Amino acid sequence: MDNQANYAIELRELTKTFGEVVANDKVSLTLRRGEILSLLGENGSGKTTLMNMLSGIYFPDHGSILVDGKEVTIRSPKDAHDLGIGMIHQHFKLVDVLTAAENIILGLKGGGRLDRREVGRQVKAISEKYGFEIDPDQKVYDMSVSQKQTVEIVKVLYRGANILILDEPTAVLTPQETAKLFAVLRNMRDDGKSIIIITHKLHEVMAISDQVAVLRKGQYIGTVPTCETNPQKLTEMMVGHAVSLNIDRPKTEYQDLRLEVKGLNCRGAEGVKALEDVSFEARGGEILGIAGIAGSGQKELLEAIAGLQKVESGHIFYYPPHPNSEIAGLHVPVDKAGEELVGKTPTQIQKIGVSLAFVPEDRLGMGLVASMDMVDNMMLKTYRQGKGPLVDRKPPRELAMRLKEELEIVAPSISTPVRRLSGGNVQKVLVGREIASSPTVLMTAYPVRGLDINSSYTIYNLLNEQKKRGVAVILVGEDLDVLLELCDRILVLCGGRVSGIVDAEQTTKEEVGLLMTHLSGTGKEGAAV
Amino acid sequence: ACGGGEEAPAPSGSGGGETAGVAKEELKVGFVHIGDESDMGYTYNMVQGVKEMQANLGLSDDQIITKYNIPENDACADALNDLIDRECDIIFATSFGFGDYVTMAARENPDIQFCHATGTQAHTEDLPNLHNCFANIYEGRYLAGIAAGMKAKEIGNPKLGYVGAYPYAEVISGYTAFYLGAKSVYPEVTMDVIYTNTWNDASLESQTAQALIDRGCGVVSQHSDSTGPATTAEMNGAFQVGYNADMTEAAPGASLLSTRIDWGIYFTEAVQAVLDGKEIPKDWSQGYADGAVLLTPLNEAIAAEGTQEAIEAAEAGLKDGSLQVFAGPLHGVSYNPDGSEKDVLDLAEGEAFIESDVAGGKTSAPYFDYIVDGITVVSDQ
Amino acid sequence: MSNLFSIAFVMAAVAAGAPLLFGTLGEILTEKSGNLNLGVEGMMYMGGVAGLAGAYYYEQMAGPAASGVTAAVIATVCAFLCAAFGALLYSVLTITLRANQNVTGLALTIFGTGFGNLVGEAMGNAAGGFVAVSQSTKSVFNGGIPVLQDLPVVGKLLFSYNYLVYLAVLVAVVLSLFLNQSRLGLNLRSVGENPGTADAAGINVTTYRYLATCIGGGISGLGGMYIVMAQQQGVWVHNCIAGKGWIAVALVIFATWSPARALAGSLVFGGLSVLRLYMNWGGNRLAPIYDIVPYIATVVVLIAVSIRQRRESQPPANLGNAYFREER
Amino acid sequence: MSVHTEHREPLIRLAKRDDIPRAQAWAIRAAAILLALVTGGLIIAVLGHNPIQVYASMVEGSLGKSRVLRETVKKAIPLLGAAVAIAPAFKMKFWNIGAEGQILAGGIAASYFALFWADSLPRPVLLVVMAVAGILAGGVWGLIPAVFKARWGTNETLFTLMLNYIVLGFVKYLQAGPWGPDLNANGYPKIPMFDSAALLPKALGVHIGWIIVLAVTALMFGYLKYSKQGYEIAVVGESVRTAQYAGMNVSHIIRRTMFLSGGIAGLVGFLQVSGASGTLTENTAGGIGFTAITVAWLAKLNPFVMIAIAALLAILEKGADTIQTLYTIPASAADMLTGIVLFFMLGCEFFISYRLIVRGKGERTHE
Ligand SMILES: Nc1ncnc2c1ncn2[C@@H]1O[C@H](COP(=O)(O)OP(=O)(O)OP(=O)(O)O)[C@@H](O)[C@H]1O
Ligand SMILES: Nc1ncnc2c1ncn2[C@@H]1O[C@H](COP(=O)(O)OP(=O)(O)OP(=O)(O)O)[C@@H](O)[C@H]1O
Ligand SMILES: [Mg+2]
Ligand SMILES: [Mg+2]
Repeated sequence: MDNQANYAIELRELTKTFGEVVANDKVSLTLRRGEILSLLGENGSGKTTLMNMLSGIYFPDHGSILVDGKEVTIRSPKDAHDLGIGMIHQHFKLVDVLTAAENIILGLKGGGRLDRREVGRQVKAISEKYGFEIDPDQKVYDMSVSQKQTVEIVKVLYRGANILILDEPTAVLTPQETAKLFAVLRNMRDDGKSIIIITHKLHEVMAISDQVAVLRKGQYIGTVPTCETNPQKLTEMMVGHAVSLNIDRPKTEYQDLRLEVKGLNCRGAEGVKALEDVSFEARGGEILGIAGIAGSGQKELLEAIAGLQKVESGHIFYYPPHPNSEIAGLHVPVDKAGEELVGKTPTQIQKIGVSLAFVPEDRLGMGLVASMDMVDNMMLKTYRQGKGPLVDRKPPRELAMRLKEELEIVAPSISTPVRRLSGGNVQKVLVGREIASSPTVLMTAYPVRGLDINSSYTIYNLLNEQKKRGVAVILVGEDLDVLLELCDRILVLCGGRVSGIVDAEQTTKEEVGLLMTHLSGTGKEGAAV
Repeated sequence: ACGGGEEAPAPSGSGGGETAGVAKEELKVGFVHIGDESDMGYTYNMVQGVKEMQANLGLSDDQIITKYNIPENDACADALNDLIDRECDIIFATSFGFGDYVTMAARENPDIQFCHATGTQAHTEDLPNLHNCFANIYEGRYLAGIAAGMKAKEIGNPKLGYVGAYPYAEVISGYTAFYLGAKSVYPEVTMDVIYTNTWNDASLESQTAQALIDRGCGVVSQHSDSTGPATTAEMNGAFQVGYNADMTEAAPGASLLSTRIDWGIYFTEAVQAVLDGKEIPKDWSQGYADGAVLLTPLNEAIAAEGTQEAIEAAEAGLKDGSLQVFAGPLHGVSYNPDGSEKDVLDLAEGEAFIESDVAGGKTSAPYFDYIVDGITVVSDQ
Repeated sequence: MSNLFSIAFVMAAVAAGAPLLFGTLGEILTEKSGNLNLGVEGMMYMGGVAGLAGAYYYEQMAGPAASGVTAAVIATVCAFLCAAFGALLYSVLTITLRANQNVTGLALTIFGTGFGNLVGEAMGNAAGGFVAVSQSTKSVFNGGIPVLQDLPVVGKLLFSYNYLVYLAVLVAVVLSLFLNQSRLGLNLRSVGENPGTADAAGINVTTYRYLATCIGGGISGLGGMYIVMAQQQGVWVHNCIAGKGWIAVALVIFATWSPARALAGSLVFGGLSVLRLYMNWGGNRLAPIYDIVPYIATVVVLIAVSIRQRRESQPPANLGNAYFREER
Repeated sequence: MSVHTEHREPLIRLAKRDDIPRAQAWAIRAAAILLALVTGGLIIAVLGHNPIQVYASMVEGSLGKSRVLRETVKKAIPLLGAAVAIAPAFKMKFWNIGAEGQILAGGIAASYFALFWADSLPRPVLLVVMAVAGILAGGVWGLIPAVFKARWGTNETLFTLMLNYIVLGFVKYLQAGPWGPDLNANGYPKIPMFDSAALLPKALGVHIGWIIVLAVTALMFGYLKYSKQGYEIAVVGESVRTAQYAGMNVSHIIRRTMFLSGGIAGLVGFLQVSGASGTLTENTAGGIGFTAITVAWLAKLNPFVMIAIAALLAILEKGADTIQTLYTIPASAADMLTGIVLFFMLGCEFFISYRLIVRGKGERTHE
């Protein structure tokens, strides 16, 4: 009993099912006061579900929850607030058209009239205590990602939460912002608060937490003190068997010029300059990494090559692979001396052999149609093939079956809507489809974002295979360690300009990190930070 | 069932008129109404006539089959077919816009009598079982106009207002008669007319009456279906002359009297003819002298002094034929729908325009469509 | 003459705009909660017929002792409750049972129109023809504030309306303050903008939506009662709402979801609807064209808003979407 | 051992259920319709009639005889046609609630040729010209909001709603002026009946619109399910960004689909004026465009299912007409009954998608 009371939270055999999915299967877990606990697990292992039961979003099918040693029932987020539990969700829960202050006091009691000035004062007070910067009167739609997250945290603190849950808070932050966030979290822990943090980045787990709890396929595997473990061990706990954490970098002798970008200029959605005088080359048989802090023009660059982004000026030349090579021959013949891509439609570009497996923040938002099954998703780019007004579903069906088998895609059948697949499997469907189109240039952005370690490796291997076949792979990534291990060369973007192109084997993380924030040569400060 | 262009032509002269008649117990009478009684206007008045006919002939309730709220489109054809299916011997359709469908049904069902109120097609189609009917309501309006004129004179405001439904002969004939009645007792009167472009929209009629009163009219009348103008007049301390129903209950402080058609007379006559196997007149029209047009009791509490006497004097003239409503000197212009001049009316003293002269071979429906001097159609200024 | 006449025009515009204002304010409240209730027309029918029924049956029961003021109060309450009941049906279907909002709203319009006409006609049949309310009840709806309305110029312009007009203005002011200056209003807005967020912040999304929709529906229903009791003076006319509910929906957009702008907008729309009676442009034949001006104006506003993309004048972000906490 | 806290668990909870057997789903829907009829029956009883008798008369009056059956079919034609018209737009998540106006626009264009070209064109040509004009006009009326939606994201629900009233006003204008009094000898504000050459021929006693609409229904089914354009519509409906990524010209697809949607509605307008009423009136659409939305939605955008639902609503409407005459129940009862049936059918979908868990009866089995 005495022992129990030490726990801020104790979960006993919590079970939650969605339809036929058992998201949590008799999970038991404890969190001590003044402790930071990392919750680790593959995609779909039930982390978010478990936390949502704590914060009142879901109601458990079975099991009980104890807060400060007392058994409680959490039927709604309000119940959770009253128990001092605050959660910062994977997807921000903020109202765009309201100000920071309004968001913070949302749903709270306290006088019928809305005293905006008084609220602003209190918000300032909390911010100062923990070292946040926040403007209470700023509208959320004007905020950057990290500002929004700050509002979320202040919101939870304002409500007097003693137990804080953060669901993948770092997924969208730059390393610098992450460091700042961790400092704040440590502050709060020292203030006696208990914190649960979910992240897929093992180095972050090692850096921030006191304990690590691991879930696998909805089941609780165990909790270990962070100081007694390492990434390799944690991965094994998550996956259930030993995995190698070394990324291959196969050598290919075959490196011919495939893509030449010259003096590219673009404007982004809001009319601000997104790319400025970008020039580089991409070669067949290599992986060209693109590094940069979020929003430095990565998205625009890939979309410009794919024909989805309007180009202001500059050129993109495409050189087809040698006719004898493995990957040649399937595509529309083009000018050997260099074919201009600027001005071509996405379909034309795709027919040439340039493929974009774009995996933006929202996996299902762009590359796949969530409600359609694998078959219909397979033909997303090829449905126009064949004469006549009707679609031919036979080839995509065959492809879907082949991919399901080859990539070990876990799905009830190829006619299950992809929405129902787990994140990793969704990713395999997407990348698999792109590879199946036998591209000569394969571009992917954040292909492992939100993916667990095992799925991530599957994807890395797929990319390497393409490289070996002579495909020019362009990879936008955020994890520098991965980029350094996987890529042949790394192009660093800073504020829409190329701040450097480095050999991945020769360079260091520090050098790339510096290039991300400073333009080389000029010594000029980058746009961000 | 209405596009019967290719149907066989009706057998003409098959004696649609003279037959053996129908046994009273087996008789069925059908009605197609554009609205329902709640309008307190046109359909209400029609239903009063139906009840009267039913009482006169001693018919039971299930011998009368009624379709309410039928719009002027193919729904009318369906309604007619339904009545035909239910073996009605005679069917009355009460709105002008039903005309085409009634004609078609009459052509396809030569054994059934069709009576179309306010219509004109009996005249042109010449089917033995298609009949038109309308009473000389303008006579009633003339008399009602006298009450309005007397009141206008008493309050010293010569401006009258009129809520008209559509710029269409039945309406124009009516308001001209009303105006002339008022003018006969108060020569200075002028009248503003605003059209609503609908038969029945209580809110719009109120708003229109309000606009007329705001224009300075002291007494308003209407060719529209609701009590809206009456209650609006009352709210504004103005006066009103109604149509179709006694509106003093709705606006005791404003409604002077109403004029209405006693449809019971025609309904009884036509149904009786079916019972007897007699012919129904192709065009039926009766007037004040026949009792087919009535005035509701004068609201003595607010009517100007001498109103009753003035009306009675005119009544006598109508009955003995010495008084013609559209009598000279009278000058007016009729217009084509596009606004161009169609015809000019210029009656000298002693001349008269005879409206709805069935005996003279004309239709029962009114066709006087001149805008006479003294009347301003506001929206056409 | 021309001065008097323009005062008269403004008064007519106010009288024509008041029912629209009720319809619109109710719908604004509803939409702020994220519920797009296209059943305004239906609820106005329900409110209209219930108001009449309330007043009429009260008079029948009270006999000659019936008081006009009591009848008006009963009419108002009945209209509000009946229309709120319509909104309740909508709420059960869309909030609890998660039916599509557009479709449910249309079904409510079909139902409410049928309900209004059916009850209206059945009442008439039962009363042997038609129902009319007493003189004293009608006089309440003729209105005017004693003494004040006799002041020169302003008396007519400001104080000569019936109580419903002032009630509508009051509702607009209260609604505006509620949405912008109170915590409950802030909560309600967040429910319409982002119910997931509101829920996570401890706001009971379901309760807010039910209340806003039902109260909103009740307010819209008062517009129907205005038409029946004030414009038609207590007479039921078949199909009497005749599309005014849809104009109210248009007005919501025209006012870009602001009660204050709805106040002005209802005057504009009301004015447009009677304009041709006061000014003669183009003759009688163009009358139907005048009647569509409000819709054209609304389309123009809609387009302008979408081009300008001002965040504050957009529809509530989650308008039209059901919310289920466990959905994803 | 875990301690259960059943006493504090919410009374009823929900859980999504994915694949309910088809038979069970249809049983739920049938039960809903039955419940709706029971509710309607209560109202009929309140009005002082025997519900069973009244329902029997409704069936009798809508299906009992070949004439009434034909009229029922006549009512179902535009309902089905408009629902089919709405389907591609809704599939694209373009909430076209403007079928009402698109029907009228089509009706106006067809009427123009019927009124002014009947003498100068041979009948088959005239009818084809009328049909094409109706399709084009309806299509253009549907295209307008699509252009703005595609360019600026203008809210289409509201836009299409407003366009309904604009075109309705225009019909009233034609009726009150250029096509009404100007064409009528007596100046009555009603558009004259068409020349018989402009009337659709009949098949089995109903204008051949039923054949046309059934053909369109079948084509639409194939179009949505098997055609490339149908696939594009589905992708755009799901995610505009995905469609762009797949190289689709989203603006073009939105415009094309809305032209199609409006065009079919315009065709319905042509069928209404040329087949059903023989003229254009302000009731030519008469709420059909709105009711069709509920038809389309309840059919889950499956054109074949729409046939059944359109038929059901037509039976209700026609049947109500019968009971009005037989029992003097006002015809507006039909609207109310339709509303009730729609409410129940809308509500029952919930019980098909979700399962209720009553307190204390938590699920013990996870298959
Ligand atoms: N609302 C829901 N409806 C249906 N299934 C759900 C729902 N929420 C979660 N699931 C399913 O439950 C399982 C666990 O999901 P959960 O989001 O908890 O995983 P996670 O560990 O947070 O994964 P990730 O690392 O991708 O965030 C998954 O299979 C998921 O598809
Ligand atoms: N006052 C109003 N009356 C009627 N409809 C409205 C009103 N205001 C907004 N609507 C719109 O009705 C639409 C309901 O459907 P939905 O929510 O899918 O539309 P949407 O979000 O605009 O769709 P899309 O993403 O295709 O633009 C909403 O867009 C909503 O904005
Ligand atoms: Mg998660
Ligand atoms: Mg995740």
